[in-house]
Amino acid sequence: MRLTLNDQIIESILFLENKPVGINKLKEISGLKKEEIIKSIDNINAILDMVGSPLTVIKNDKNDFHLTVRENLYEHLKDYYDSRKKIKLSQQAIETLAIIAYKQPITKIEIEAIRGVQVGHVIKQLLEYGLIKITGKRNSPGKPILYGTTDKFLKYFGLLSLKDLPPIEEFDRL
Amino acid sequence: MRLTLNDQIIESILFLENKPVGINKLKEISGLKKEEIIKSIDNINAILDMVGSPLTVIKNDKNDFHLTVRENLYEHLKDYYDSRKKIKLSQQAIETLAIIAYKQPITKIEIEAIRGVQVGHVIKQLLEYGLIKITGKRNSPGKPILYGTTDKFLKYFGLLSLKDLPPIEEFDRL
Amino acid sequence: MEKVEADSTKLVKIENFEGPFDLLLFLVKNSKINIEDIVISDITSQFLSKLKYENPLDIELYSNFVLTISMLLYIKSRSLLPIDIHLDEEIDERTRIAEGLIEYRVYKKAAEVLKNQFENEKVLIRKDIQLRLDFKDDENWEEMSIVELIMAFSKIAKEVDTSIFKVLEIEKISIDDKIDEITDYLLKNESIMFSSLFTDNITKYELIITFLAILELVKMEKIIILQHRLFGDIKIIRRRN
Repeated sequence: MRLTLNDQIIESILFLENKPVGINKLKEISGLKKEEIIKSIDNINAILDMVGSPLTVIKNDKNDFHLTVRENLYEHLKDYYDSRKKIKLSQQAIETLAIIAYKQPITKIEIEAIRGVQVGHVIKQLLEYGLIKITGKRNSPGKPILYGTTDKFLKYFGLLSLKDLPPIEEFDRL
Repeated sequence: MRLTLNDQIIESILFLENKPVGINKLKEISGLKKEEIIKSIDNINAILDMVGSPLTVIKNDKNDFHLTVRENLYEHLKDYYDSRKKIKLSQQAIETLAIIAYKQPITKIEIEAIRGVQVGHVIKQLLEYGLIKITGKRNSPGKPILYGTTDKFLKYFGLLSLKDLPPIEEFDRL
Repeated sequence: MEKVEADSTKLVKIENFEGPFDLLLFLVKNSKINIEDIVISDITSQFLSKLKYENPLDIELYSNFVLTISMLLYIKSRSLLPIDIHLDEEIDERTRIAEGLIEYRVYKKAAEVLKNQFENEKVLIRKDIQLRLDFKDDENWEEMSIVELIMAFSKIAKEVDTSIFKVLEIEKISIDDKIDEITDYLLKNESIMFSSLFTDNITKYELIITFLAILELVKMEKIIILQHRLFGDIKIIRRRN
């Protein structure tokens, strides 16, 4: 049981990207069809399983794929590679982050309207942690800066993509 | 033929580091002995070969190990990943970059002293391309800004690490 | 931060509802309590008595409180005004605050879920890539003109000049010998570095012979001189045809 050239190309892309890759991007880079890509990923995972590889491709139902280390190795490597441990998120920070995650792109003023407090220093901290980034400027008077989440945010929260955030409606009913 | 836990840990480290890793670092993180690590790497490569994986562990001339994509896949991927094609550097820029590469961290004034011309706009361009970055400030009057090369620089010029730059003495004689 | 949360929920106790935002939200959302039934001074005095024992002063808690109180006051003052003088934008303002609070409640819940995820997810962070592919260095070499070659040579010649006295022996090597030597080397090897042709103890005579040999080989179209685009290094390869 060996990988085909298609499989090799797909696995290479996942290896090189170092983040979850959507099906469209895989199509674009590889030139393969969606069905071929899905088939390749099944094949890659079957072979990775077979040889006991520490790597595996995880996927969500939106067809985003991520080549990553299996969870059973977490215990052996977490001291070195769970860099999230260095980050301390205050209640303020996590609430602000939640608002940005769900409402991005969003301005500081808009966040403050929801939270009811100033969030300048929290935004600065989140920017420093690399969890949010400036995504542009709103085309309105004063051209306020727009914020959005980063790939690092997804990585740190174990999300393949923003589509994997729990639907906000779920919280509405509570 | 399957990977042992040791093999899995070594492969995971190489995957997570995503660059050449020295034997001492592998020892430190894995807690394994040198012979065990060498054995694991042989095993990993044998299995990667067996299944036709696009990945392989190569050893560079510093004896660092690097989990990377096999060369035969370059031609399928280079259109997308060869970022050099998108950057055009002038002779001026290349010379300035070479000076920064070899003498980093270095200030603008020091570069100008070597090149004999003003390099402000070249530095700006190299910063924009992401080939150099500000690495700090020299602790001398005026606190001049220090420049150094980036990871993108290494990638762009196909160097595994700064240690792989040709020794400057080679050019001294020219 | 956990501490602040716990404190602020105990901040105000009226009916069955605790915490300034939650209380306010409840009022606005469900209208179960009439704003007129709330004695704001009760809340403030509760808070102020609490503050006395609070050391050092928790600014975050304090500012949240002030904000809440001012909102309550705002809503209360609006409610005291005769309805028919309400302007549209004032209603909008009131609705806006109310909506903000409802929204806040939702995101506070989302934040809890995210926090859980952050704390419990087993994520090993792979470092960002230094290199995507090990590019072949071939593309970095470009052909060099004779003029550039001579300039490179003159730099070497200047250096050798200073050490010329070291070597006094008579040279017997000819240009043809040197041509043969280089050609022979290039038949066995891919390339030769320009600098390696000019070793430290080279004599001026041999230097000139070597250089003339290279020029001759270029003229004979036997070799190509390449220079590294970045590092300026010069190498010689055999012309294949």
